[in-house]
Parts: sequence; structure tokens; C-alpha cells
Amino acid sequence: MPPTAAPTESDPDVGNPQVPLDHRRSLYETMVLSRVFETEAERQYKAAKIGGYCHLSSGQEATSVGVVAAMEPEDILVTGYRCHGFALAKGLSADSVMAELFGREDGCAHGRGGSMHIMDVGSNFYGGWGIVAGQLPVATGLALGLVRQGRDQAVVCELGDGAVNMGAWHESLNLASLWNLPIVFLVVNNVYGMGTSVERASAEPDIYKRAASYRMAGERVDGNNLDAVIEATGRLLKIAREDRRPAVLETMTYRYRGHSVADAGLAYRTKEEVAARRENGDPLTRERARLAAQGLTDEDFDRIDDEAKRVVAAAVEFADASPEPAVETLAAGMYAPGSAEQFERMRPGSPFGEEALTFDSGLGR
Amino acid sequence: MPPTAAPTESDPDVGNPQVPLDHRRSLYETMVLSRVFETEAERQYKAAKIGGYCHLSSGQEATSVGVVAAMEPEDILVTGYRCHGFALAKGLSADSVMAELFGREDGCAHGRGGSMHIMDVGSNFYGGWGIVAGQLPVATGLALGLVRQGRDQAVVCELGDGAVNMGAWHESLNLASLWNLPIVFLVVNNVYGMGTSVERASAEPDIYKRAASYRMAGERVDGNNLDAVIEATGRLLKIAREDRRPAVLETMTYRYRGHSVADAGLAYRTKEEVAARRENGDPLTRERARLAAQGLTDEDFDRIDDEAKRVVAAAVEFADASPEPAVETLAAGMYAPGSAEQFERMRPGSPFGEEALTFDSGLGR
Amino acid sequence: MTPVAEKPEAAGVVEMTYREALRLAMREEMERDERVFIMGEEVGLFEGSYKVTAGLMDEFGEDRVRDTPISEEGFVGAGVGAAMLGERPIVEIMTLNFLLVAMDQVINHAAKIGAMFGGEVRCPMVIRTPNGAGNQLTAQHSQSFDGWFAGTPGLKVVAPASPADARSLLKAAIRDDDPVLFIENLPIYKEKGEVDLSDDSAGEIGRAAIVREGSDLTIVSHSFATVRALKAAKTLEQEHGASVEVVDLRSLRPLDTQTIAESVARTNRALCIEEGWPSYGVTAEIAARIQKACFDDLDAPVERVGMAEVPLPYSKPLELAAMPGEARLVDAALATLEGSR
Amino acid sequence: MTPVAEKPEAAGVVEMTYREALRLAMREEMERDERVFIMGEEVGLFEGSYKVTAGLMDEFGEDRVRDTPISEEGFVGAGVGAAMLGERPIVEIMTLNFLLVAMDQVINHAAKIGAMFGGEVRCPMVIRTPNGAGNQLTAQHSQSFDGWFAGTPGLKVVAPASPADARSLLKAAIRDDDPVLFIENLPIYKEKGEVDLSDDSAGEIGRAAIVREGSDLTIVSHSFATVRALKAAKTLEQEHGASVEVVDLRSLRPLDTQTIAESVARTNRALCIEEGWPSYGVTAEIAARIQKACFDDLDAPVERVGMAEVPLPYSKPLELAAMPGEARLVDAALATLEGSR
Ligand SMILES: Cc1ncc(C[n+]2csc(CCOP(=O)(O)OP(=O)(O)O)c2C)c(N)n1
Ligand SMILES: Cc1ncc(C[n+]2csc(CCOP(=O)(O)OP(=O)(O)O)c2C)c(N)n1
Ligand SMILES: [Mg+2]
Ligand SMILES: [Mg+2]
Repeated sequence: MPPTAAPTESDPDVGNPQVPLDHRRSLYETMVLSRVFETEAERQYKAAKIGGYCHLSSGQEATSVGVVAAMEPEDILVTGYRCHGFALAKGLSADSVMAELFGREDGCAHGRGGSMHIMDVGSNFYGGWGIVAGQLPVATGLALGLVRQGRDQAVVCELGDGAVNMGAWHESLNLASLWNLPIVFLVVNNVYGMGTSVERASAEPDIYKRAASYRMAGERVDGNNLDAVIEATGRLLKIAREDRRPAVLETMTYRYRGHSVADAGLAYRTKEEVAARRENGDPLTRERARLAAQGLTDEDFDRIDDEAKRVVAAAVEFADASPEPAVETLAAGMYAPGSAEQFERMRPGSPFGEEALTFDSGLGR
Repeated sequence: MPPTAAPTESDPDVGNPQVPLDHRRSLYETMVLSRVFETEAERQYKAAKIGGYCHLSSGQEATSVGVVAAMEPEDILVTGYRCHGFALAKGLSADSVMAELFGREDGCAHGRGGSMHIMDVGSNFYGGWGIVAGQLPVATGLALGLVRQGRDQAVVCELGDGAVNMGAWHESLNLASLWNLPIVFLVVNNVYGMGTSVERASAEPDIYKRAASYRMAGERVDGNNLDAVIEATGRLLKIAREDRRPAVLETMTYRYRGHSVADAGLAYRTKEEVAARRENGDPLTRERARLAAQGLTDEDFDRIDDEAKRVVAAAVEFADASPEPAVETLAAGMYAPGSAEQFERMRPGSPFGEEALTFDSGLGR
Repeated sequence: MTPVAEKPEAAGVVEMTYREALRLAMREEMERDERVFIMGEEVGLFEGSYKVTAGLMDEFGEDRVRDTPISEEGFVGAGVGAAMLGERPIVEIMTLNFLLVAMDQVINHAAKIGAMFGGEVRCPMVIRTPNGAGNQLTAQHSQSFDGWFAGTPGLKVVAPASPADARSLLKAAIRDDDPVLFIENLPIYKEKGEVDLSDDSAGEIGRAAIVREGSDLTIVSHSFATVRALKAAKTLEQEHGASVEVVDLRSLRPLDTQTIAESVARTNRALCIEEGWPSYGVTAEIAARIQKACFDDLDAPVERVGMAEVPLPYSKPLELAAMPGEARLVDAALATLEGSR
Repeated sequence: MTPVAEKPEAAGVVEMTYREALRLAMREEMERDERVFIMGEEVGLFEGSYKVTAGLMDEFGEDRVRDTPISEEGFVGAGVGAAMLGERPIVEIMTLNFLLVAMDQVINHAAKIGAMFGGEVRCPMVIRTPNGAGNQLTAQHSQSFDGWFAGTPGLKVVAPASPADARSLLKAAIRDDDPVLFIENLPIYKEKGEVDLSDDSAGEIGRAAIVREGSDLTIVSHSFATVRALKAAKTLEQEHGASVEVVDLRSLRPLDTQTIAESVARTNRALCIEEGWPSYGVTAEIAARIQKACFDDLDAPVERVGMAEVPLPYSKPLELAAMPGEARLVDAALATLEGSR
């Protein structure tokens, strides 16, 4: 995708006038929060406060914030493992997400899921999944559930450019179209799947065109342009809700950091490429310019940045203060209440230590 | 697909003049052999000489014979479980196929594979597979093997209209196109996958159009028109061999019998539908008319029918006379020669009877 | 087409096949709870490849008895998602062999939800599928992977052996709030037994049953292997004067080792049998637990029998030689009865 | 980026990591046989997600070190097909967890070819993949399904514990004419050991090794569990005066029960450990075989330890509590040493 030219004085990009300034401002605040959160997460990872795999979405904020901005609160969001930004946009608190990254009891999944498995039913965010494309059949089923329950919401299912070559993509899109399910498959095209570029992975690099194989609408937008993302997502979600037709939306963006914090991210691309992407069309820079064109001052932006830093710093404090899960709750949540009774006769002859496992599902919350 | 009008006196369909009469005649002989073979297989199944699943291809002879007619002997054929007709066309003897259906030592797989797993490396027929779409990745790998070995042949991989909704289809086609492999994916569209019509299974019922998702050529032909099948297959195979580009060929045909011998085949379609298909555009009737238009007499056709019946009757005799596999060879073929030594230390404490298994792979042929 | 069993109205004890008992349980639960629906290949118009769902589409409509394309990974996952939203899907997989293409959704999605999301969401779904061999279906279509699922924390695995248990445990599985793999079996569908239509209650998951009492040897089995065990036990009594107890596991996870251990403590000898390959199979776990729980009770090593460890061949004599048929069961039982002190 | 181990030219015994030993074996076999090639996600340009194949694409080119899209079912199957034609593919699966999406190609295709086609065609392929847990990778990424494959007739399953065995057995797997699942492990990649560069021979599949001699207890293990076993054995000797023998299985199918049985016949006590879930796992089979082969030798029940039977949680303290760490191994060993008579 050719880098979008940055706005110049001579032609100020004020963005879509339909979007009220205060709304645009709050969306920008979320984008900044997301960027600051990811930067801090990387720092905490390197400080060994966070472990496992940690996938950052810096550079993709216009997609995560824009998509969620077009969703109704009751609409359901499902994503892969690169989910922090989406979770914050969907309304999870920085506290509960950071506490989850720290693996603490107050994390949204009580420290059981970690970075890849953020989720919060109350916010209609159904995870946070780690198997490439594995979330597609699940999201398709959530859409089926909405239809069966006669609810008129829709599902947005995020996946990456590399995930579109998995069989689960094909089966899910076919089912969604055949059954007229209210779901938008959001392909976040950030150019690479780990170290493999779209051209090296997909025989049809124009991913959105694959929707045609299912008689489904497919669109591609500049994923770094907040307004474009909001507009396209909103339109496709409306069709999903009202006409019960699914769609594919491909947002063209870029991942600034490595695939995960463990990856320097330079074996398969150059420093220069990354720098050029940061300079041209960075979603925050661009949105900031629009807000400036509508009168926000440097002081306003400083306040926004400071507030984001404050919230994230508070989240780190909150996470650090939250208790580690108690070892006695190792098996908590695995099975539904009442299961302990089903398992009680399994103890004789079981492997060393197994007798100790308790199956009550309460997490003491 | 609208039934193709049968040829009339006023407008005699003589077929493609490029096809020499004697060649056309021998192809017709194979089509008749296939029909007679299937009819006899059903009879033998009902006589309990054949067991397991038995999928017949009566009505699909122009596709199986036409496709193979366009292949070079060194080209590789891979199919699903509906494979008798393809096997006979690829050059396996009725004897070895019937003996396999009877589960006898002289069967092409020594009675180990049965109806679904006919295969013969000598004829470059690599099976005969039972998991829907499971043969696609394997066939893709055979095409990769051809390329690695610098051979200029190609692979034809048969699958059904129902198989195109499996993830393996998507992954295989993407790999074949991305890697420029010499393979033609042959979709035999016989309207149903068991009891499910294409419209009820595929969001894009024009299956050949799905090739576009992989920047691959996709074509549809009348699968009951021998000449059309030969022409399209030949052209796509030439491209596969010379330009190393894969393709999808969809042949429109119809299955006269049930999904397998166990299925009456009427829960999902009417007697009338089946009868109409038999009357309009039956591949044998049509080919017979072409041959008649080129001078073959009723006596010629009677001779052809009689010869086919003779060959199939002889095959039944051959199969019946072939020995049942010896129980001592239960594990034969499972592992390569030399493996017995690797397994000899596994005996102590093994489950009852396991010690008796012998791992030599020789099948005493 | 298999007749549909009488409706519950016709109360009382009636004889029906295992297949009819399953169909009855599904109809009863679908009438009881509208969140329950069926998904799978050929479950509707075709009336089920093995006719288990015959008639249900006519009765409940295409939405609640939903034919799917051939896309196991897709529709098993669709069941997972629908269940997360509170629906109660019953996903039919034509045979267990085909679950191989959907393993990721079962093992790495359905089974993980409860624990991985900290108990904040559940996955109340049932996957019904037959395992087994015996009709020359050959290597790719004759397998039993029961132990793989039973060894997966987060799943529950149920595999009843009688029509009455098939009905009550399928009802229990449907009402359970966790993902349950409900393992059926091809030859068992036609087995007959008595079912009490007046009792609409669900069975208890995690409880084995002593289906035959005896004092010399305990045979431990599940699903069709229990049918085999009961026949072999008769033969052993009549022809060898051996008194054989048979423990039908009914569920593999949770596994009722307590009932097994109590039985072996009485008989002092155990034979574990299964339809699938015994090495690294279900009987390995049973034997490992018995030798630990009953170490001082055992008078002979715990013996195991299953399918011969080869990809099942098509040839009838070879297939017969590979199956855990009555002759092999009796021989194994006699060996166990004679073994050691 | 991990340095590439010296070339065989520099003969003699050198120390290298398990990771380097694997890389060396692949390089040697690729130089030896042009039919050998590598396929997998990120094996080339990215140099392997765990750097095992680092440098090989530069050395052998993009055709013999082939990066694939994320399509495990597709490229595992492509390996099967290429192998049927006589090629010798080494398919790398990033971690064993991802093999779940390709199970059908492994279990119902690769494993069936030899027997199902009557020995008329073979499938000489290797699938390399690490199992294991311990780095907070959480429920979907911390599994070991070793037993599932070891229980599948038609497959061979190898899982070495030392760099020397990793090299010689990977060479053996590559030269073998059957499909071999070569199970590696995440934490084991950095383990160091001596490798004799002057010996280019392939190891023997189906032979366990006594990697530590002892007289009071036999610990049976494979892959990283053997590394744990050796540490625990030291502690048991130093702090508890127990003499512990360690049998490293090295291959799970075939399984060298003879070496295990001979060891237990001497020590009279056995503890089986594994990285994965023990119920219905590898240790179940080992225990079942030991109790049969060594019934009269055993002074105590065969004990088992593995990962706690929960989907592995992310939280570090919970993960630690779930792993078969040294403390649990020592406790289990002491319990086995004290058990029964
Ligand atoms: C089935 C499966 N195979 C491999 C992996 C390892 N893996 C994790 S993320 C990833 C790359 C995915 O790339 P993309 O879909 O573009 O998403 P992005 O990381 O760029 O957001 C891979 C190969 C996995 N998690 N699941
Ligand atoms: C993965 C898998 N799912 C289900 C089946 C059962 N099955 C065998 S054939 C078949 C229908 C296939 O239809 P189609 O692809 O159109 O081929 P046709 O039988 O018409 O030749 C099904 C569902 C199977 N063999 N494999
Ligand atoms: Mg990407
Ligand atoms: Mg069809």
C-alpha cells in the first residue's frame, strides 16, 4: 500500500465532518492510550513483569479504535492474540488488561489467560485467541447464536493477513454466507505474518477479493485512516445487522514492533522500511493533524498524552498490587459448578498429586 | 445444469473430428467397461462378496474416461473413494480392481484397501482416498515432488462437489498456485454430496469460480460430453506441464446410483429426476450416437457390450479364485523392511496378543 | 428408515434400540429446552447417515436440525461459539474418524474456554459421534480415539453401553454446562434394551456401573466393548465355570476408578478391554490406575485386549483377526485367571 | 541469532546445544541426500521461530528450505505426497500444539499409507516439532500430545533427550522409510552436551538408554522429562541417599519395554514421568507394561508424575504449580521408595 501523504498546511485534512469534534477527540484519546499502553507493556515485559508471548499493535490504532467505534456496545468482538488495543477500545479498563498481562487475580481472566487471551463478556469481547484462524469458526458460531436468539446485533471477527491461508478461514466464510450470518471478518493486513509477507503467503495478495468465493462483499480500506475505517465498518455492520449478510473488510496498516516482544522484527524487513511507515501515515500523527485543523492546541495534545500516561501508570500500579492467583485455584474455572461431584470418584489410582486438584469453579470474586 | 439435448437424426453429433475413430471407439469401450463393472460390483456387494463402503460412478463415465484420455501415462492421478472408473481408465485391470473389492491377495492393494483405496503405482494412480478432501494436500505434494525431481509431468486430483467446502481445498489450492505446481484439481460435480445438493452446501455454487481466489484458472465443462472433457483437461494439463500453473476443472455430471450401495438415493431427490438425467445426456448414449454417426453398427455395439461383460465376468472369476490374505500377514506393509528389528524390544508387557504381530512388510508377491 | 420410538406420552418400560434411545433423548431435550439444536452433515434431509436423527427435522424444522456442508472444523467451531453465547448445540460428527479435521476446535478451543478465560464464560456443547469398526470400512474409517479426548482436561467424555444409559447420559450431557464428547459406536446402534419412558431424569456423569456380578475376575470396558464383555462373561461361566464381574465405565472423563478398584479388591484379577488400539489407549490408563489402587489385591497382572495394532485392513478375515472378538477375550480372561499366584 | 555449529570437517568431540545438534543433523543429511528438504513456517527468512534451521536457507536455497504460508494441514499433506514420490521431506511444525490442525494428514494419511495400500508405496517423511511448557505460553500453547501419536500404528515416534541422540536419531528418522514424528521440546533446545562429529552414523530407533545407573528405583522418562529426571536423581542421591536409575526412552513407538523391564527387575520400583498430562498419557502405557512385565518384581505400585491436569494457566505461580518440577519428582520418588513392602 502506498504510504498516505501526511496532511499539509495548504490542504488541511479535517476528516469526516459527520464525526463530532468531542467524539473524534475521545477516539484519539483511546488511540493514544493504546499506543502508550503497548509501549509500557513492552517495558514491563523486559522488566520480567509480563511473560509468555506478548504481541503489540503499535501502528494499528486507527483500525482497532475505528472498527470498535463503528460497533454498538452490544455487538460482539472476537480477535486473535494481538488484542490489547481492541480490548481497550471495546471498553475494558487498562487496569484489568494490565493486571491480566501481569497474571494477577484482578486481570480480566484472573491471570489465567495473559496477553493472548484478554476477554470480557460484559463488554461483549469474546477473546483473545491464540491459534491462527481458530477464532473464525468460534466467531461464526457466536453470529449463529445471535440469530438463534433473535438479537439484531452482529459480530466482528479480527484476524491477520497470515490467517487467511488457513482452512478455517474458508470453512467459516462459507458457513457465514450460506447461513446468512451477521458477521464482519476483519482482516488486519499489517503486511507480515511473523516474517512472511503477504506476497510470499497468499496466492491472491488482494485478500478482500477472496470474499467473492462465498458471494460475500469484500472491501479494502486504508487501515491507518480512522474515518475510512469507521465508515466502512459501519456500513458493513449495518448490512450484517439488517440484511443478515456477512462481509470481509481488509484494513491496510503496519506493525511497528516485532511480531512479538521477543522478535526484533528486522530479519525480514529493513529499519528504513519501518521508519518510512512511521513517518508516512502514522494513524496518530494523522488524527492529531485533523484535530489540530479543528482547533485543538498543543496544550490539548499534551494533556491527552499526559492523561494516557497517567492511566497506564495507574494500571501498572493496580496490576502490581493485585494478588497472584492462589495455587489452590489451579483448576478453578476448568469445569462448571457441580463438576467436583462428578470427579470425586476419579481419585483412586490417579497420578501423583492429581488427588489434590479441586474442581470448584469459583474464583473467589 | 440444464440436461444436454440428445443428438437427433436431423443434426448428427459426430464429436470432435480430431479424435480418430479407433481411439474414440476404444474410449467408448472403456466407458462401457466402467458401467458394466459398477453394475456387477453392486450385484456382488448385494451377494456379500464385497463389503465396506462401495461408491459407484455410473453416469460419470465421460468424466473419468475423458480426463484420463487427456493424461499422459506418466501423469499422476489421485482421487477420492469413488475411484473404480478412474482406476480402470488409468489402466488397472478389471481383475486387480475386482479382486481388491473382494478383498483378495491379488487385488491391487492385496485386499488391504478395498473399494475406496484402489491404487497402482505402476499406472501412476496414487489412490483411492476416503477422507473428503484429504487427498488434496497429498496430491499437491505429489506435484511438488514432480517439480523437485525435474519431471515434466502433472497431477490430476479428483474431488467431489461436496469436498470443496473443506479447509483442505483452500490450503491446497493456495499452495499449488503460490508454488506454481503442475496440478489440475478436477471437481466432479454430480449435484450431490451424499444427500446435500451443491446449493445447500456451497455459498458459491459455481465452484470453478473459486479458483479466482488463488489467481488460478477455473473452468466448467459438460462432464457428460467426452470430447469437451478431453479438450479442457488436455489444455489445462498442457499449461500445468509447460507453464507450471495449476487450474480447477469442474465437470458437470450426475450420479445415477445412491451415494454408496447402502443408500437408495431417494431421500433427497426424486425417481423422476434420476430418470430424466438417464434419458437426457447419458454419456454412453451420447458417445454411442457419435460412433453410430461415424458408421459403427448395432453389431459393433453388441460386440463391445459383450466384450465388457466377458471381461467383468472373468474379473469376478479371477477375484473369487484369488486367495484370502493369510492372517499371519495382518501387519504386513504397515512398516518398511527392517522395522521388525526396531520393534523387537517392544514385546515385554504388551497387550494380550500383540506379541504375535509380525512387522515384515513383504506381501509374498 | 428406522422407526421413530414412541413419544414419552406412552409411559412405562419399552424395549428400543440404542439408536432409538439417542433419538428419544434428543427429542425430549429439544422439547424441554429451546436452546438445544442439532448440527451436522446429513442430519436432516438425509435423516442421518446412521439414522439417529431420523424424523427430527420434520418435527423441529431446519433451524433446529441443521444440515451442514462438509466442514467439520467450521461447524464444530460454530457449535463452540453458539455455546459460549448460551445455546446448547448438539454437533453430530458422522464418525469419530472425521473429528481429526476438527481436533483444534475440540482440544484447543472447546476444552480451553472455562479455564483459560478464568471461569468467566462456559461452553455447554455436546459432540456426538460413533467410533468403532467391524464392517470392512478399512483403515481410515475404523478408529477409536477415545483416550485422546479422555486425556484432555476441560473435556468430559461419556460412552454408554446400553439404550437406557444412552438416553439418560445423552440427556445429562446436553444439560451439562461443559463440553461433552458423547462417543457412540457403529455396531451398538442396533443393540436393544429396556428404557423407562416414565423417567425423564438425566443420568449421572462420572459413575461406572457393575453390569454383571462375579467373584473371579473383573472385566473393565466401555461402549461396545461392554456388550462384548457381557457375552464373553457368559461363555466363561458356562464353558469354564469362571465367575466374571463386568464394570461398564460409562464415562471416561471423569473416570470412576473407585468402582473399578472396589470390584478388583473383591476379584483380585482384572482384564481391561476396548474397541481401539490398547497401547497408549484407554486400557493403559485403567491398568495403570488399577495397579496403583489395588497393588496388594492383585493376584495377577492386569491384562489388556483391544484391536490389533495395525491400520485396519479391508479383507474380512484380516479384519476379524484384528478385532477384539469373543475368542480373544475369553483367551485373555483365562490367561488372567491362570496368571501368577 | 544462534551461531551455526562447526561443519563436520572439524572432527572430534565438541559441545553443542540440542538446537545446534538438530541443525547439524539436517545439514549433514541434506548434504548426503538431495531428496531431503525442509518445509515449514518461518524456517527460512526468519531462520526458524526457535532458530533450529538458522542459516540453512542461505546454505541450501529456498527450494530445499521452503517457507510456507500458515497452512499446516496443507503443507504436512504436501510432505506426505512428496514422500510417496520418494522425496524425503522434513516438515517443521512450529509447536506440537499446531499439529492439531493437521491431525488428519498425520493420523489418517501418513500413518495409513504403508498398510492400506498393501505395502505398494511408502511415506518416508519426518515431522519435527517441539512440545512442552514452562514459559507462560498458556493453555493453547503448552501441550504435549506425545502418546496420541505413539498410539498410532503406522507411525514411528522419536523423542531424544540429549544433543548426541538428537543428532543421531534425527539422522535415523530422515533415513527411515516410514513416517516419523520427531518430538523436540522448547526448554530442551538450549541444553548442552557432547557430540562426536567424526561419527556420521544414524542412531537406532526403538532402543532406550540407561542414562544413569542405580539400584533403588527406576525413573522412566523421555525428552525434557529425562533432563528433569537426571537432576532429581542427583538430589535424591545427595539428600536422601537413594540410588536412582534413569531409563531414557528415546523412542515411544517402537517402545523399548525390554530395557525398562530389565531395569525394574533390578530396582523393583518404578516412577514414570512426562511433561504432558499423565492420565491417558505416555506414563499410563509405561506403567501398564511394567506392571505386566514385572508383576513379581515390583515392591511398590508404579508411580506416575506429569503436568497437573488443567489447561495450563498463564500466571507464573500457577504454571509452576502445574509443572512436574523437581520438588514434585523428588516427592513422588520418595513416595515410591517408601510405598508397600
Ligand atoms: C495454527 C497456528 N500455526 C502457527 C501459529 C504461530 N503463529 C502465531 S502468530 C503467527 C503469524 C500470524 O500472522 P498474521 O495472521 O498476519 O497476524 P499478525 O501477527 O500479523 O497480527 C504464527 C505463524 C499459530 N499460533 N497457530
Ligand atoms: C472429513 C470427512 N467428512 C465426512 C465424510 C463422510 N462422507 C463420505 S463421502 C461424503 C460426501 C462427499 O460428496 P462429494 O464431495 O460431492 O463426492 P461424491 O460422493 O458426490 O463423489 C461424505 C460426507 C468423510 N469421508 N470425510
Ligand atoms: Mg499480519
Ligand atoms: Mg458429489
